[in-house]
Amino acid sequence: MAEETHLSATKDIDEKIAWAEINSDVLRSMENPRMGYWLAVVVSICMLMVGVASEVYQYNVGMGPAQLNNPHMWDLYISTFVFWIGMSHSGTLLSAILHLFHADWRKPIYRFAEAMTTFSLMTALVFPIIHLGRVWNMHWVIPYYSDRGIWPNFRSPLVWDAFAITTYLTGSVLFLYIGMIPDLAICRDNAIGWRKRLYTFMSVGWRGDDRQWRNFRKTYLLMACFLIPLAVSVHSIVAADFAMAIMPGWHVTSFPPYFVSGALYSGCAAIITLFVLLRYFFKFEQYMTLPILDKTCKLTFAIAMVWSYLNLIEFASVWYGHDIPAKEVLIAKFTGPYSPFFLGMLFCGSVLPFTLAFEKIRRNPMLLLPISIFLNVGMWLERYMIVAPTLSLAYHPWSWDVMWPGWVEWGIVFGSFGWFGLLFLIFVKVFPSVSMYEVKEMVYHRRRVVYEDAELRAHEYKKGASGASSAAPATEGS
Amino acid sequence: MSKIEFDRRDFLKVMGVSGVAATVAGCDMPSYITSEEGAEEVIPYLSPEEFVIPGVGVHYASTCLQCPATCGIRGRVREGRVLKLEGNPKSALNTGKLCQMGQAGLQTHYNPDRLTKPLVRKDGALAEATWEDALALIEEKTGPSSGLSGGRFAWLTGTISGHQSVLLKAHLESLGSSSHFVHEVINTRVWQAVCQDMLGQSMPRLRIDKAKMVLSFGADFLGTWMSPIHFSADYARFRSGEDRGMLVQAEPSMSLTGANADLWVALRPGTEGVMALGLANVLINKERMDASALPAAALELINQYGVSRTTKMTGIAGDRLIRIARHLKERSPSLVLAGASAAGHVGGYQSVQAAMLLNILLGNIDQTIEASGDFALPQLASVSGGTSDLSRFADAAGAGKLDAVFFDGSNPLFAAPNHLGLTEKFDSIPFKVAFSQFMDETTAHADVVLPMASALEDWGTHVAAYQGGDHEIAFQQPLMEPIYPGTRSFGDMLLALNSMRNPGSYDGLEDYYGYLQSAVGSIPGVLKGEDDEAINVSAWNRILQDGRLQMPVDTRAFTSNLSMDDMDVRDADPAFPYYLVPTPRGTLYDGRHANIPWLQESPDQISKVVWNSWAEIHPVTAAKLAVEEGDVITVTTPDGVLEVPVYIHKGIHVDVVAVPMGQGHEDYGRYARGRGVNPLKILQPGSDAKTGELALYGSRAALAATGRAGRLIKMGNTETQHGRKIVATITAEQQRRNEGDS
Amino acid sequence: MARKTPKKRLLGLFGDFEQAIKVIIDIRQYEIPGVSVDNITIKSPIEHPEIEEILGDRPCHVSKFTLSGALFGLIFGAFFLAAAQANFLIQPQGGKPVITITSNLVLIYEMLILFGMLATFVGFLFGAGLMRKRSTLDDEMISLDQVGIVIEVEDENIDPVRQLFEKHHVLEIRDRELKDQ
Amino acid sequence: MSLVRNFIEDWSRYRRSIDEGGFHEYEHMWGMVIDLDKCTGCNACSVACYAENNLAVVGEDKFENGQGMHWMRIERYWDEPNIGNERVRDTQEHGASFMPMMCQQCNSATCEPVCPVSAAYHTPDGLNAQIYNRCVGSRYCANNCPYRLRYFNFFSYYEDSWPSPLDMQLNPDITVRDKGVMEKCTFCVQRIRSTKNAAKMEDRQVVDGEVQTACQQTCPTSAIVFGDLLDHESDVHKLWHKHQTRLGTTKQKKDNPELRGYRLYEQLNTEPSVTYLERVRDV
Repeated sequence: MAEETHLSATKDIDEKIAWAEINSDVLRSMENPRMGYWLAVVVSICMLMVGVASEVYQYNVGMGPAQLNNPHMWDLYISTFVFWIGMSHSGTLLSAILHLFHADWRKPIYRFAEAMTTFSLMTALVFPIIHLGRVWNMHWVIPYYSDRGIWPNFRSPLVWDAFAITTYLTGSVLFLYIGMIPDLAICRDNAIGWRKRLYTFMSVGWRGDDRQWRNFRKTYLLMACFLIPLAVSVHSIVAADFAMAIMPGWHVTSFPPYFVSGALYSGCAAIITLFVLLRYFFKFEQYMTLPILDKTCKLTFAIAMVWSYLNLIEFASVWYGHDIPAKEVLIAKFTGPYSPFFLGMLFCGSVLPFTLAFEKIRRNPMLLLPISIFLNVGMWLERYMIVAPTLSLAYHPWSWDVMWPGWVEWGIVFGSFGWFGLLFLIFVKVFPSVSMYEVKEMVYHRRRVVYEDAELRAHEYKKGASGASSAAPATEGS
Repeated sequence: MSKIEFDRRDFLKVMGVSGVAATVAGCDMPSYITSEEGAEEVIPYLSPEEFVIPGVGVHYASTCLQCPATCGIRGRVREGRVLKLEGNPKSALNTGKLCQMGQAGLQTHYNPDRLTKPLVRKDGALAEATWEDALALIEEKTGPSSGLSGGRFAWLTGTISGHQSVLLKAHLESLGSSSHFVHEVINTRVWQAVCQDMLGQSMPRLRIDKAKMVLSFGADFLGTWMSPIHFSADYARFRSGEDRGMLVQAEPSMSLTGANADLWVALRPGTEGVMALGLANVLINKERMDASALPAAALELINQYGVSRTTKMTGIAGDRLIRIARHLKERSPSLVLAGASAAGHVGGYQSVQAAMLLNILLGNIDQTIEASGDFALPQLASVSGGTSDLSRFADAAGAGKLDAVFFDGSNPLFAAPNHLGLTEKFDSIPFKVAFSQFMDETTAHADVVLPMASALEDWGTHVAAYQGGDHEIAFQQPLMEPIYPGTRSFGDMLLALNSMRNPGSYDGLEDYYGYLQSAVGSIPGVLKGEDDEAINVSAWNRILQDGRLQMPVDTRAFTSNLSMDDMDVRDADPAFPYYLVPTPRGTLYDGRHANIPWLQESPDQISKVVWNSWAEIHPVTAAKLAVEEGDVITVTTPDGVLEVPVYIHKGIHVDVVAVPMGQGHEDYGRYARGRGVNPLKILQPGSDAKTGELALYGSRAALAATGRAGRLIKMGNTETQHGRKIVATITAEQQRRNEGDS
Repeated sequence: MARKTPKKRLLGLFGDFEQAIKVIIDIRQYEIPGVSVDNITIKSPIEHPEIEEILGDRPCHVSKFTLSGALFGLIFGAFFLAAAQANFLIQPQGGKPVITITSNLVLIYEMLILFGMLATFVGFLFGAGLMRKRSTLDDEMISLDQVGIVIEVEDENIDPVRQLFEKHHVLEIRDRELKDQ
Repeated sequence: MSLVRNFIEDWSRYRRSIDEGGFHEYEHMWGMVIDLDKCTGCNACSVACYAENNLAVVGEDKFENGQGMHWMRIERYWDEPNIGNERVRDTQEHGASFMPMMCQQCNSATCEPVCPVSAAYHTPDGLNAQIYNRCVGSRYCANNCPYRLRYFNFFSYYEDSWPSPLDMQLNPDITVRDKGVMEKCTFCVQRIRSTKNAAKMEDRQVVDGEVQTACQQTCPTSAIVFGDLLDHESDVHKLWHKHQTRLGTTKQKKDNPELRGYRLYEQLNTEPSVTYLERVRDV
């Protein structure tokens, strides 16, 4: 047993796991929800209800109780929208990129990451809708034929948002779904009752033919190729909501890459959070192993550094550019009434990730849980700090105003977490949150392919002769 | 603007028909839309009135009664409702322009807190009554059978003129009384008295447009002083062209006019006259101006106020005084004005006198101060109000000399300082009748409350106290049917009261409209030719269409009776180191507009505060009190305490705390009630010796921080432009170089 | 109606890929009558490109769908937007272009991806032969850990195939009559 | 077919507008001049605007929250203690600087392109118009307005802004806006429309001075001049010409730099139709 733990600490996955065990482990996670699960569902529904109640109130009364006012027309709604959009970038983009690079350690974790993408996108989608003053007319943003010859204004970045988010939602749902079809077939073969019918329908007759696999491989690759530029474009367009405006602090050329990196960052942090939670609650220790966590953390750290750099470069270019209103906004971020949040964002976003430089922390789920949550708090603050200070300070000093969100706004933001949580909770019980067939592939390949992980070699070297026999790369036929 | 494009003759006809409809209909149900007790009834346009074109607005001329200036207005009427007021271009006074109070006349008219039924006090509380009961009660108390006569009866009104004034006087005469108290907090009585005494005319024409320099001692001629809209147009001409005039304003706290001054001087309150004499001293002694026009006594006095003494008393730097004097000499003709802050002191008369003396020294008489002459029909002339009538009224009421008082157009219980003790004295009067549109403080204490038609529902004629150029009678005609059938015209009431006293004397007249028509007809050469019997209807219609009737001006030259009394500057009481200034503003005015939501939400011109009271203090004072903007301070005078949030700016003298008047209503409808504080209440006793006007600016106060943050709701969150080019400024020199031709 | 030589489908289940590969190699090498490599279908729980190589080149048309979808998105996007803008009655003119190429580029880009992805998905459904009625010759173990080989053979040739399967340690063999279409 | 026709028409119009300076296609180009030296900051324009345009009185609490509606607002600035002054003074000795601010009716408006539903658009009159019933309330336009002159209906203000009979005053020529709609100064478009209609009925051109905005009409010092910039005889055109302010530039080229005309935040290339004339101070 000691040997096994040792192995699990160095290898992405234990290649000795039997395929049947993978199936049973994952299928088990989908059944027999425990008390804790129902509790989580109830909590999520309660949170969602707070949001729904706030929205119903807002629908009837107007945007006023949200404390929105003349300069502060957007505030939390749009910042939380950007936050959720950002969250959505983790799964799909990471999954697609890592897929293209054949980084097979993505396999045990990409499914829930993609689900997270889809659900955070569905959460994000709510915000541009409910932030509308006249929600009941939201369909006017959609380009449909009307005999009055009226179309949406295609020049508006908000319309680009509508296009981009629709495309992205379609794409990520397809990507998630296509990747899940073989697993749905497994579920179908093991289910009874309504689940049987559901999985039979959803697995669209997957039998694991070579023809199906061949098309599947190609399709999955093509989808990944589409999704990478799409994901980048989506967040660039979200950035364009701000960058295309002329407001100081928004009209920044580096916003699109800044947003994309921020999105990846918050997505990675969220993956860590969910990783730890799923690993703990579903006892996925064998699949969501510490080395994978370690790799995810390294990736997060790298992205955090990119994000921090883009942050600094933004400050530098504002300072260097000497555009007074933009400079005022920057100074106000550091010294004004919003400074606690701004400094909090810098701490959470740029300082805290340095903890991920330590291997001990990277492999300590209990520590990573709070850290990753704080990273995301930092990323939420980042979005708030993009929206609010610029609105409070722009060209016309007469309209400068500092404003704090009202209860309706908080209620809806709070509710969005419940909505996301609820979707995710339903997902993990209805769909396999670990890709069974790909873990099988991973195990299969690890068994056969000569293990060339330099890290492992080094590790072996350090260990010396003591445990050499068992540490040799496993070969076939064991 | 919806331009009416139908025939002129039709239009005149419309005017006439409308007039008849509005008056003959009297208290009948309005023909189109009526709103009675919240129920709205829309009668479809099956058979609209002949002159009503659905969807087309028609303009009717009338007169604005929002302040005593009596500007001409035109109301846009559509589907029987008046929608918008504009200035009447035919009016020489305001030439088509209107101020915010005038614009808001609509909300006085449509105010949801209007009185709609007569009220009679029963068992200590006002209860609804019928008009018959109310009038019967009035007849019982003041009719011929009541035995009331002589000085036991009084009217207390605001500024009143025209035929209402004639009927009111007739009513007083019928009772054998001469007690007509005319109360107006914001007034120019001291100025009028000085002009009357020194020039022989109380209201000379002030040619701001002709002046090259205006030195104003607290005369807020763009905001509240005399006839602000008229002066604003003059001011625009004064400011344009190569002769762009220079405006210097010296006052304790910045008024709207001060905010537009080239040079604004913070003056210690009460030293306006000292500054004027100091300037005269510099002009005579340094600038060698010819002082032969001045009497010897005045010269002697002037010589006492050398630069150093003036500087010491007023707090103005000596070089600045000399510079202002030099400008005054160079920029001739100039004009020196003295307004409320100069007049509102124990020695107010002398201060205004000193300002007038400066005008004489500078040779402005007949240049920028033109003889105006008296109004051709003195019985119609404006009876200008003042605060001295308030104290006289308080004395009379306190001494139990009054048995019955009628009130109209004034709210003395709101405006009277605590020291007059007016509320108790008022309650001691046995019979008080309020002719009122609103349940204001005075109305709430009345025994009989008669709901009046609004200014836009009523007939009347008005004569401005200050006539801009041509003398004219301003005609007030209804712009729509009365909203509430339960209200009655003030003119009709005056007629009824007169008939009550002298039955039969007004028999031939159906109502006030008829009275007006015949009264105007009796003015020679207006409606009738030399020997015509009948009234020329088209001439009458033309008057109504113009809203103005031009009167011949009998210009009378000034008579000169120069005198000069010494200044009466009081020293500070160390216990009350600050001066309390109750600022008049052209927003809520003296408080009468506090029930208008537009004006409550219209940011104050200086502080930009809405919906509340505030105290203006200088940053130095704020530092002493350790308060920041919005913190609540107490303003204490021996007569009371106010708690009010502060607004800090440099447009105020260091030793002054300014609290605007207008708020602090205990009653007066939903928009006014319980909002802010009323600085008039805590003013100290004291009045100008010559005119008896209350020394509104003469109170001393102590300030203390409460440590609480208050609610100061302001529009805008910045005080400066933060280096942006928002309002750019160039020097007058540059402007004169480039804009010679316009 | 009935065929002259009735055909059968034979499913062999194997414990791992190696055995399945050997079966196919054997089929390729030893020419069992009536059995061609083209008629072999492999059913596996995971994808396995190596086996598919042994099976030889088999067509995959997904990328054609993708290309045509993307092109459609591109062209349709461009025309749709241009048409909508040109016919927009209140489209602002004030000195600005009616058909705004810069913003349309962004939208066309999204349309390209959207239609590209949708076409890919449709192509996948078609190409993989999904969403149609399947033969019941299947086993749940395939989705667990076994590899199946389905061979279409005429009745008389069944036995050699069975022997071949058994030679390579087949776990189970099932057959089904091949019905008429 | 209409597609092609519209496209060709629009395109040729666009090309011409580039060649010929950008404004000739307009029927009118309504513009304004505000003389800051004449403006006394009296607020009459603001109240006139409330009366003309059915602006809601929002009340104390909502005003405090910054949810007020004042299409025409008078801003008051005090002189800065350090910038432009040689010493810090203890009194505000040059008075205040008043700035009447209403929608600048930009010709290159930042609010127009960002509206997702084209509720903010440009009329052939050169007006920056807002279609209330098209507005979905995304509020992007207000966020992108450097002048912060767009006002949003955060509540259904009509419910308690005009207790009866105050509602009888409402101008039937324009709507009362419900919650969720952006609104702003329109240059009194209802007056422009009715005047244009009247002129059309009589088969003539609109004469200068025929259309007056509510603020202009009431302004006691006539500091506001409104009219058609394309009409070379109009006062507003003459004033623009005299002060050498032009449309179509981010920095006015003046023979004489002392001429007072300028447009607010011209450097942002928003092309406002309102020229301000600089305040003048003597001494």
